[in-house]
Order: sequence, then C-alpha cells, then structure tokens
Amino acid sequence: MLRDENILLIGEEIGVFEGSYKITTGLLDEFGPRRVRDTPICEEGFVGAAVGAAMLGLRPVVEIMTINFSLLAIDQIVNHAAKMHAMFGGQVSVPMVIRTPGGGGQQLAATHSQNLEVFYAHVPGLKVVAPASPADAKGLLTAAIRDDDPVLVLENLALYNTKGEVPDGEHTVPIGTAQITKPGRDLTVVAYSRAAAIALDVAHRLETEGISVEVVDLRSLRPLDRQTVCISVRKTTRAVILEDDWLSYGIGAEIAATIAEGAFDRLDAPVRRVAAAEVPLPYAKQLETAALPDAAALTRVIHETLDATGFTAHPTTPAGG
Amino acid sequence: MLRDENILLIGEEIGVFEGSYKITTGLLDEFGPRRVRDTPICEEGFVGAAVGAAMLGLRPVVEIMTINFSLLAIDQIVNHAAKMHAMFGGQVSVPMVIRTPGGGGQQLAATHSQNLEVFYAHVPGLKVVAPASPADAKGLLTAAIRDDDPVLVLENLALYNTKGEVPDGEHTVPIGTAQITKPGRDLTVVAYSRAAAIALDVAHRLETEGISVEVVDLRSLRPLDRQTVCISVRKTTRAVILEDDWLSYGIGAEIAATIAEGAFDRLDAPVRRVAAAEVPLPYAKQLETAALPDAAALTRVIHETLDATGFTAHPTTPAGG
Amino acid sequence: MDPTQDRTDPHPQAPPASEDPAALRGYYRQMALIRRFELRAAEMYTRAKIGGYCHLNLGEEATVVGLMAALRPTDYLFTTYRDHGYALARGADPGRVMAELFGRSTGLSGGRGGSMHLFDAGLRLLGGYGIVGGQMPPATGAALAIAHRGEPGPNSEAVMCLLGDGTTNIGAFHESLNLAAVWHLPIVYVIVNNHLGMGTPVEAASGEPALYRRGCAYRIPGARVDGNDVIAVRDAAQTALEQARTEHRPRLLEAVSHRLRGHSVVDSARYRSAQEAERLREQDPLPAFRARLIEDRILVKRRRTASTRNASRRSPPPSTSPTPARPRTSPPCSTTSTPPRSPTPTSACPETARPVPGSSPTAPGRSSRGRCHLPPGAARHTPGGDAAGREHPADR
Amino acid sequence: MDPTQDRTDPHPQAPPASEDPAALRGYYRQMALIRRFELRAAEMYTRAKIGGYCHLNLGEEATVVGLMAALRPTDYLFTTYRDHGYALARGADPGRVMAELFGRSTGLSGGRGGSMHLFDAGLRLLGGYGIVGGQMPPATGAALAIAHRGEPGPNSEAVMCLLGDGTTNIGAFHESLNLAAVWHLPIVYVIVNNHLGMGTPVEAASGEPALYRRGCAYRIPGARVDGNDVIAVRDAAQTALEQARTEHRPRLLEAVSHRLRGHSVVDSARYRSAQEAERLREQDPLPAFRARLIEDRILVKRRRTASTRNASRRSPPPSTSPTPARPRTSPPCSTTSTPPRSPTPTSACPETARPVPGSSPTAPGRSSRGRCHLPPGAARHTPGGDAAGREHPADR
Ligand SMILES: Cc1ncc(C[n+]2csc(CCOP(=O)(O)OP(=O)(O)O)c2C)c(N)n1
Ligand SMILES: Cc1ncc(C[n+]2csc(CCOP(=O)(O)OP(=O)(O)O)c2C)c(N)n1
Ligand SMILES: [Mg+2]
Ligand SMILES: [Mg+2]
Repeated sequence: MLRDENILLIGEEIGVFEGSYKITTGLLDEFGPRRVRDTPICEEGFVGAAVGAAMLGLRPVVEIMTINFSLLAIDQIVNHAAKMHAMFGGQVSVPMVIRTPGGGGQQLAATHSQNLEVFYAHVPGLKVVAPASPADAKGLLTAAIRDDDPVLVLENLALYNTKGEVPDGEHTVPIGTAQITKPGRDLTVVAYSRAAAIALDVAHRLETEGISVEVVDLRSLRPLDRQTVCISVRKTTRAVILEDDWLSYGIGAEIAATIAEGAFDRLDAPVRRVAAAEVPLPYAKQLETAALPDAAALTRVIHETLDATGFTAHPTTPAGG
Repeated sequence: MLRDENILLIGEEIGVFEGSYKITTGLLDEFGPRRVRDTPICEEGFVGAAVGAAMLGLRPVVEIMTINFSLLAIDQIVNHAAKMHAMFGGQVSVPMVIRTPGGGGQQLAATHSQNLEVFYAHVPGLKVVAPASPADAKGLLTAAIRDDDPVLVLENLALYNTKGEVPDGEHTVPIGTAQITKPGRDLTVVAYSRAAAIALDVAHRLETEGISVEVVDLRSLRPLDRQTVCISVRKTTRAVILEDDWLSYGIGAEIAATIAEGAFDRLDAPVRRVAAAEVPLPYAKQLETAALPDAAALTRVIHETLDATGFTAHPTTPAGG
Repeated sequence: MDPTQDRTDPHPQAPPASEDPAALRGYYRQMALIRRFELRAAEMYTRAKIGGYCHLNLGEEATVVGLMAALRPTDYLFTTYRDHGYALARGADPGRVMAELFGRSTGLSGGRGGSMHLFDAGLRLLGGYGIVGGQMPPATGAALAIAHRGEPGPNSEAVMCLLGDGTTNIGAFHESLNLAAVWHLPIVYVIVNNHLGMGTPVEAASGEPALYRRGCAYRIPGARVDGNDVIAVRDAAQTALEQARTEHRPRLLEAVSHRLRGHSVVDSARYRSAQEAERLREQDPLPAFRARLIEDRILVKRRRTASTRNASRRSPPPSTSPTPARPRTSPPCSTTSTPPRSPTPTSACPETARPVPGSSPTAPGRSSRGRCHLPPGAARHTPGGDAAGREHPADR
Repeated sequence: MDPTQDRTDPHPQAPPASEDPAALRGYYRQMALIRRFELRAAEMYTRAKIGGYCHLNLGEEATVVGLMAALRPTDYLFTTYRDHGYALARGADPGRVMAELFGRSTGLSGGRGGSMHLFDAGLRLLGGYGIVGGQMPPATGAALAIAHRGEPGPNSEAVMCLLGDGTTNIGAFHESLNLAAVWHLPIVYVIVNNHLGMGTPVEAASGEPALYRRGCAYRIPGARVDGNDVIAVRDAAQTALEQARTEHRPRLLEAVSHRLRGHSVVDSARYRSAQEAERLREQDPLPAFRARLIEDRILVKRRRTASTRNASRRSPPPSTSPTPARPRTSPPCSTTSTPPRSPTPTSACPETARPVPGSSPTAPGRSSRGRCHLPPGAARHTPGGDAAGREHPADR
C-alpha cells in the first residue's frame, strides 16, 4: 500500500472494528478512511464497486468476511470481474484482489464453515490462490495485488494463528506455481491451504516410520500447476489428495483427473481422496470433527495405498548406523 | 399441478409473457395467477421466497430464466435451501424445484452461455438432474416435484427444440440413476444433458465403423450414480467424458476421478475429457463454435484413446455375411 | 393516505397501570429470564462449553418480549442469529435452548445448528439465520404460502421477520420488501435497531438512517417505537400484525434499543468509549421496568435474584444430555459395493432412513403458547411419518 | 430541503426556439441515425447476420440523445444491454457498432461482446451489461475511483449509469444507491422507464411505481422527465450531473418513454393490444421532433430520407471485415510438455501474449466527442504497453 497510491482496502468492519478477524488492525490509523474503506453490509454492492474502481485503474483489495458470504457477490465476481477483459475485447482489465477466509472447525455450523473454492477455481478469467504458510500468504498476496486480473486469495480461519518465517521486504510468489514442501520417494500427497499444513506434518511423522512422502502444496488453484503434480506422481507412482472441501466435484477431483491423465502409465495404485464428509457441517463439536478430514484419516489412507501395492517401509537407520 | 394444489410456479415472465423460452405457455390460462406467479426481477428474492413457501409445505417450481442468473440467487440455494433440513435438526424440509436452462451455442456471449452445474452438484443438501431426452425431462421433473428436498433441474437451451417420444401419463425417473442409452463393448462415453445427446449420435455413427461405444447418460449429477459408470468402464476398459462446461474443476473431473478410483485395475488407457475451452465464451459465431465441444472433437478423442491401446476396429459385417 | 407517511410514536402508549398485572409480571419474568440466560451463555462461552459465535440479546429484552407478546401461536417467526431471547419468549424450554448451545442432541435444533440457528417447528419459530438478510426472502415466502392458502382477515396467520439495522443495506432487504408489497403478503418486518452492525453506526451504513422510513420505496408504511418499552413494542407490533392480517399487506416496524455488550461474546466493544458504555447501562430496560412495576405495586420488592433464581433453575447447563452420534466416514467409489453413501449424522431412530434428531417429544416446561399447529412442512417429517425410507439429501 | 422531495417536471423546459439551431439539428440527426441503425439491425437479425439477443432503442431515441448530450467526454457511461443508441450518440462509428453485432474483430468490442456488450475505452463507454442490474455496482465503483482521486467541483468527472424500470427491483439497485449515498459519490443513475421489463408492467413489479421516488430510501433526490423530449432530458441530466460533480452526491433521474417494438427483436409483443401499439406510434418522438424543427424552420423540409440516408451511408453491413481468429483447442495435461495452455482467442498482434483486439486505432468517422482521455485501466493495456508478456487469465 505504501508503494502504490492506487491500492485501497474495502470491506465490512475493516476500519474501526479492525476486521472481524483483526487482520486489518492498525491500517485505518496509518492510511486513513480514504484508503481503508468500511462498507455497509452489501457484498454484491461493494465487491462490484471494487470491480468498477479497478476498471478505472485503482487496485482495490476487498475483504469478504468469509467465503460463505461471497455467494452474495458471486455474480459480480463470476459474471462481471471474470468476464470483462475478454468480453470487452481486451480494452479493460480488472486488477482487483478479493481476500476471504473459509474453512470449518470453528463450530460455526453449516452456513459459516464452507470451502467453496471450486466455485471460483472453475471459472476462466479468475485466478485463485490458497496459501498454507505465512510466507506464501505474503508472497501470493503481493503477487495478487500486482496482477492485472482479478485474483481471489483464499485464506483459512484455522490458519490465522499459524506462525512462521516471513521474508522481509519484497517477497512475491508467482501465481500458478505449486511447491514441493517436502521431497519424498514413496507417495505424493497433493494438498493446499490448511490441508497442505496437515500433509506436511503427516509426512514428517511418517518419515520416522520409514515412509518417504512427498508433499505438493498447490498454492494456486487457478492456474493449476499440473506439471509439478504430474512430475511428482510419475516419480513416486502413488498419490493421495487431501482437501477440506466436499469430496464430490471438489478440488481433489480435478487433481485426481489430472494425475489419472498425466501419470496414467506410471501409477501403481488408484488415486485416493481424503475430503470432508458430504453433509452440511453440523455445529456440535464431535460431529464437526468427525466430518472434517484430519491427519489420522490422511495417515490411514496413505497406509492403505502403500499396502495395496505391497510397499514395505524402510525405516531410516539412526545417523551413522 | 393438477394432482397437487400445493404446486405453484414462480418465475420472471412465466405468465403473461409465457416464459422467455415459451416453456410455460398456456399454464397461466389454465391455472390462474395464484398458481402461476410472475415475479419482479429479483432472483434472490423469489428463489428465497420459494424456499420459505416450501418450508410451509407448498411445492414451488421456480424458473430461473437462465442458469447464469442463478448466481444472484445462489446464496438462497446453497446457504439456505441446501442447509435447512440438516441444520435445523431435521425439523423442516424444502420441497422445491428450480428449473433453469444453461449452455452455450446461442451467441449469447460470456455472461449468458455458462454451464455452472458444478456449483450445485458440489453441494450436499441439493439434488441436481440434467436430462438429455424429452422423456427423461418429464420423468425427472416429475420426480423432482415429488421429492422432499430441493432439486435443480438443469435444462439446456440447445435441447429445447429436441423432439422425442414422451411416455403418456405417469412417468418418473428416479433421481440418482444413470442410464446406458446405448450398450457397447470397446469404450464408454460418459456424458449428460446436451453432451449425452451428442454422445449417442457419435456412438451410433461409430457403430458403422466397427467401433462399439457404450454411452452412459448420467441424468443425475447429484446424487451421482458412480456404480453404473464404474461397471460400464470396467467392462469396456476405456472411457472418454464429454461435457459442456469448462474442463478444469468441471463435472468431468469428478467422473474421471471416480473412474480412476473405481475401475483403476481394469483401465487400459487414461481417461480423457472433452470439454469447453477455458475462456469466457466469445460472441462471434466462429469463436463460439470453436470453443464448445462437439461431435468431431469427441470422435477424435475416442479414436485417439482406442489407437493408444492398439485397438483395431471390427466392422460389422452386413447381416448374414 | 401517503403510503410512506411517518407513523412514529416514540412514547410508550399504554402506561402499565392500565395493563393486566399478571401479564406485566409475565413480561418482566421473561425479560429477566432472557437476561439471566444470556449472562449464563456468555459465561459458558468463556468456559468453552459453547462454540462458534454467540450473539446475545442483552439490552434488547424489552424489544424481544414485546414482539413475542404480540404474536399469536399460529404466526410464524423468522429471526437473525441473535435469537436466544426470541426462542425463550416464544416459549422454548431454556434447557433445550442451552442444550443447543452446548451442541447436544436434545437441543432445539438437535445440536446441528448452534446458537445462530435455533428452530422449533412446534413453536413456529422457523429459524435463526446466520447470513445477514438471508432470513428475509424465506420469511417473505412463508407469507406467500399463507396468502396462497387463505384470505385476508382477522383470523389470517401472519409472519414476523426480524432483522438488524445493518441488514437494511443488503439486497435481500429490498427484494423482500418489494415482493411483499407487490404480492400483497401478510408479513411484518421488524428492524431491531441497536444502533450498530458489528461496529458500524447506522448513520455510516444507511443513506436514510431513519430506518422505518425505508419502506417508502415500496409504499410500505413504517413505524418506529422505543425498544426499551415492552408495552410500546407489543402494541406497535400488534397494530402492524393486525394490519398485515386483515389487509394482506406488509408493514415495517423499527424498535430502537441498545445492545449492552459487544457484537458477540468475543467482541470487547473497544470502539465504545467508557462514557458511552456508562450511558448504555443507565438506559438498561430491565431495572427500569422493574422499578416501574414496583412503584406501581405490581411487583413486590424482594431480593433481586428472585426471578433470576427462577431462571437459573430452569436453565441448567445440560452437561448430562447426550452428544449427537458421530457421522461415519466416507467409503470410496467401488463397483463391487452398493452406491456410496457418505456420512450423515445418525440419530436415535434407526428405523427411519432420515434422522430427525430435533423432533424428540416436547420437552417439559414448554409453555402453552407453544402448543400450536405444526407447519405442514414440518409435520410431514416426524419420525415414522411418510418421510420414512426417504434418502437424506446429504447421503451422497 | 427534504431529500426525498419530488423534483419532477414532466414538461419540456427549453423550447427549441431558444436553442442553438445547429445543436438541435445535431440531436435530430443522431435520433434519426439511431432509428435507421436499429431498423437495420432488426433486419440483419432477421436475416441471421446478427446472433444472440438484440435489444433495440426504437422509441427511446430522444432519451438516448438527450442523455448523451448532457455528458462530457470525460464522464463515464455504463449502460444496459439495450446499448446501440448510446454508443452511436456518444460518437462511436456506426460501422464499428454494426461490426460488433456481426461478430467481427473490427467491432467495438472486437466481436467478443456482441449487441449486449458494447465497450469503447476511448469514449469512456464502459460497457453494455447483460445481467440485469449488473452494471450498477461497477458504475458505483467507477464513481468511487473518481472520488478517491479528486475533489468535488465543477470540473470533477462523473458517472452516468443507465438502468431499466424493471431493474429497480433487484438487490444491486438498492446496494448501489445506498453505497453511493453513504460514500458520497458523483454518479447519476438514470432509469430509462419504457413501462415494461420484458412483458411486466412497472405497476406489477414495483411497490412504488413512481420510480424516481425510490431514492427516498437513501435520501437521494430524484426527478422524472418526459423521455420523448430530447431537450428536457438533456437539461434534467445536465442538472443532475452538475449536482453530482459539485457535491459528490448521487442523483436519480427517470426518463419516461416507450419502446416501439418487443423486448428484443424476437419478441413480437403479443401482450400488447392493437390500440396500444397504435397509441405508441402516435407518441413516437422522432416524427414529433422533426415536425417541431420544421415548424421552427430549423430543419428544412425535404425528402424524408435525407438524414437517414446519411445514416445508412455511415453504417454499411460490415460483410468485408475480418472474422476473429479461432481459438485453439485444449491440449490435455502432460508432464512432458509445458503446462497446458488452453485456448484463447488470438488477435492480430502476436507479439503480445495478451490479445487486445478491441484497441485497434480509432476508426475514421469517430466524432470529436470521442477524443477524450482513456481511463487509466484501459490505457495500460494497449498492445505493447506494460501488459505485454502477461498471461491471459483464461490461459489455463
Ligand atoms: C451476508 C453476510 N455478511 C456479513 C456477515 C457478518 N456479520 C454478521 S452479523 C453482522 C452485523 C449485522 O448487524 P445488524 O444487522 O445491525 O444486526 P445486529 O448484529 O446488530 O443484531 C455482520 C456484518 C454475515 N453474517 N452475512
Ligand atoms: C439477473 C437477470 N435476470 C433476468 C434477466 C433476463 N432479462 C433480460 S432483460 C429483462 C427485463 C429488464 O427490464 P428493464 O429493466 O425494464 O429494461 P428494458 O429491457 O425494458 O430496457 C430481463 C428479465 C437478466 N438478463 N438478468
Ligand atoms: Mg445492529
Ligand atoms: Mg423496461
């Protein structure tokens, strides 16, 4: 924001209230109400206003309080922001960013706990990123703000307290690049956002059992870095997908289809998906926990996939042993 | 409608104007404005009103003029209609139907030509059907109206002039059942709606070339009849998916993932998808045609899939030969 | 009549003296019950017994009780996520409301909805709603169902739809009011104006901050009432409901009060100054109403906790009620098994394919107000009803 | 001032006699051009040269020309899908407008948008929009950008946002007007009231059928003007724009006229009676204005086709202009090739990764009105600009 006068923040309760998740704390004081603009509750209105402001060359960074409420603005995102550049013959761009957190696990019940990333990842004209680490969050947000097309930055409520190293100063992560957050030989786990953090944990844990899991953090859902996924699976010959959204027609379906097409001749086992139970997420803590994918489910499916192909672990011998 | 006083139609221009695609012609005269209710232009309002009317036991059949405009009502569909039964502990049902046509090919340009079925097929609490033939259109609509949950009946503008036999009187097609519209031995094509009609044509044509294609018409996208798909592919060992929506994160991704998981050990070739080009659909006729999947593209990919597995055609010898 | 005319009357209409003392005591008891319940809810939230968001009616008790007193048992109610008080005043058992907050299967919504989503088909409380404005189109549709089935008249059912001040700025507000106007629906939209939407003042959010006037764009008459005056609220709501019934036309009512705490339990309301907070405490409707009743000798002065002790007795933390059953995990697609069935929370009634955990027999302590007809949509779905054998929509 | 006060003046304000005769002739010529163009478009649609939907401004010519006459070249314009006339009156070359309808790469939007989506960055015509109400939030945002960058005053830019009568009932109308009110934005919303949304009369769709009054819910002053009177429309729009500029506050203007034909070319308007159709023809603004100009000796009576002949000369059916290039088909995922690039319509400028087919050099015949600054958002994206090398968003 310091760098470009054209950047302005728009959202509900981002100023005086400091953001409902306190992400924007202090920005109002620093930049004033002209550049940190509180809005009435009208998702379609203020997201659409950001579209128009972007058409005139501003670079609005919009916060939608949670992705669940983005459904009220989806007409402006999908039917307008995504279409304008192509539909108007390239005469105009819509350089805007929409930040919005999603995800379950906070006992917010069915309407406030969704992972609707597929709704946006499916749409040409949009870019969609979903960082898992604080460093990627910074790098991808920076890239998103500098991008001349509409970019959705999907955050995750459960990651808001994640701490991690963040590069000082300039740090951009190119949109459309996945990252291998842990290399491995035996099986690839593909994930993004909160699931990528879980996958990394599980991979580290399995290492000690002698199972070498490679973790691909997609980071971008659109454009999707199919190449990194396919290269990894062609090497490991096995893949499991971990995702927080519902299984049917979820993000994992596209990953599985991509692998089935791009690594068919190298695959040793069916690609399995670990996803959320297909129910409106219940409020009760036990029901909620049971409906969401977790490290235990991922670990189990990894084991099942390895077992099905007759894999036996090769525990790392202690150093020097 | 004759059968149940609780059925009422709600939509824009369905009465006096007789529906923008003249689907509801004559119904106003027969049933009057109480049961055929024209509404102002307010998709969220009238779809949500149907939700409330359904909560009180009416069975509203809502027409959204095209699926593109459903994005204005999607909050009421996804955050409300789909959630209520489960979220309110089973105390209430939402027995409503949403009829809406979609699809490209009419030169309606980027905002009026979409296939957004994945937005609804992904969501637990909804049912989604997409008939390809007039008989299925009747059978599925009847089943949808009698269903106690919200059902989307996705129609296709390009199919509105399809003629075909329609069973007289009572005719229901159970939601959640795919149909093998043509049996075959060599390869399975999975499709739905307009694409299923194209697939059937192509399959008949290829029969004369000695290629025996089985066509699975999904008919329901949610619940998805995975079993029929997997059984077919396990038999033919090869599959191609034809879909009208965008490739990435489209309906076909789930089908491909399902096959990759459920028929892995029987598959002879990668599952290929034939889908729409990932662009906001252009207006110009040539561009539009080039961006949409068609019989030629399907035929080519079928041939490629067969060729890749060393398949050689076995032309049907003339009867008695 | 100018349809957009101002019918505001900010002064209490009926002095308590002209009222039935028993009714007044009843209002006071309900207000005190809500106060006590909300304080307990806040405490339980802080002790992590309650999860998610938890929005309280503290400071809005007079509005809540006044509105509920105006409703008939046969009327339908749609509320926002700030819904505990409405459920209580409509006659729900406090134990079952607290059980919902605790996520128990005995809760009002079977533990599936939580604080924001209280529902009781028997009480015609057709839900708390967490999406701002989301309740308005369905409430309008409920009124459509009433109009579809019956004629206007003093015996017509009606719908009351609650919304916050901040909610008047969202599209659903506009579309709903307009539909109700052109379709001639028996519905009263009640704006519970507590001056803030989270932290945003009405003046910053609404081009027309006199919210009851916003019906002007639909020729819907509006009125504003002092939300701290339970009698005034009841009377204004009754008038509006009567008109909605007899004309099958919508009405807009604005009740002005304050919330005493933050937006939800986690909000410390730092955006309020100390003086402001002090001023709010002085306007607290509960002690004011109590003092007035005592002065009028309708209530006998005794230990302050008399009625709240009662409230506490009626809402034990439901630590002993059962937790809902866990969903099963999802089997993958397989061609050898039956079509995949993904998990559904199961209930205690295995003989129906579709669990209906919230419809356990009416809990004891439910007031007679609650004995009303089930809405047809709900009645059809009690266990063993004709819904048996129907697949759960989430079964795939 | 009561902010919701009625400023309607249905009577033409400035009689032609007090006007500059050249300007009046110019208005007439534009109206006649639109008439001629639309009739030609209808014909070409019937002959299947034009696809999709085709909505005409027939009968609305006085409104269109009056509104465009009030705009400065530096103002921004957002329209509905019924946009041909606005593009023409704003100075677009009729040949390029027709080329768009034919789907040619020389069309105003490069053949990508068609009839509903005319766009000309140079003319600050920021689009026709096919989703009802969809243009309103972006138009509001354009006004936000103006307010973000500059102060109110007579030199401020402003936005004009057009909408139909039926569009006043959708949520985006409410949210946009409210935002413009609380954010203090320089925008004039113009309701082009042609009495019908498709087949639905205003009275059946709007709780308040006097549409200019609907600003009352946001304290936005509204005015209604006779849309058949080009001068009255121009003056009312000028007044509203001036206020928007100097105050940075929104205004609402309603121009009332009729469409002479169906909703779009395919609609035969069977819902209209013969008498009604006859009455409409009598109110046709074009012959009325012509007669008046002749009476005032501003126009010399000659063969009726004089100015329309001119129009026809300027809008040849663009049968010779090139068709846009075809998109390539999508290669599947492959680990051996580069990441998949799915098809994008390519243009004639291969050196930029991102095609900008619409920004070909200004076509001859564009009026001087069109020579305005490009909006910054568009200027950055001409071929060879800093957008070179940027991947098309649809490239995956
Ligand atoms: C569509 C949508 N946008 C935003 C939110 C987040 N949110 C929850 S409550 C609230 C404020 C509502 O204020 P008001 O209508 O005045 O009701 P109050 O909370 O004061 O009772 C907001 C912005 C939401 N739940 N839904
Ligand atoms: C959101 C949405 N709903 C419905 C439609 C279909 N539709 C196109 S034009 C129209 C009528 C609009 O009427 P009005 O606003 O009066 O404009 P007019 O066509 O009369 O100029 C409708 C319903 C649409 N394009 N978008
Ligand atoms: Mg409030
Ligand atoms: Mg109109």
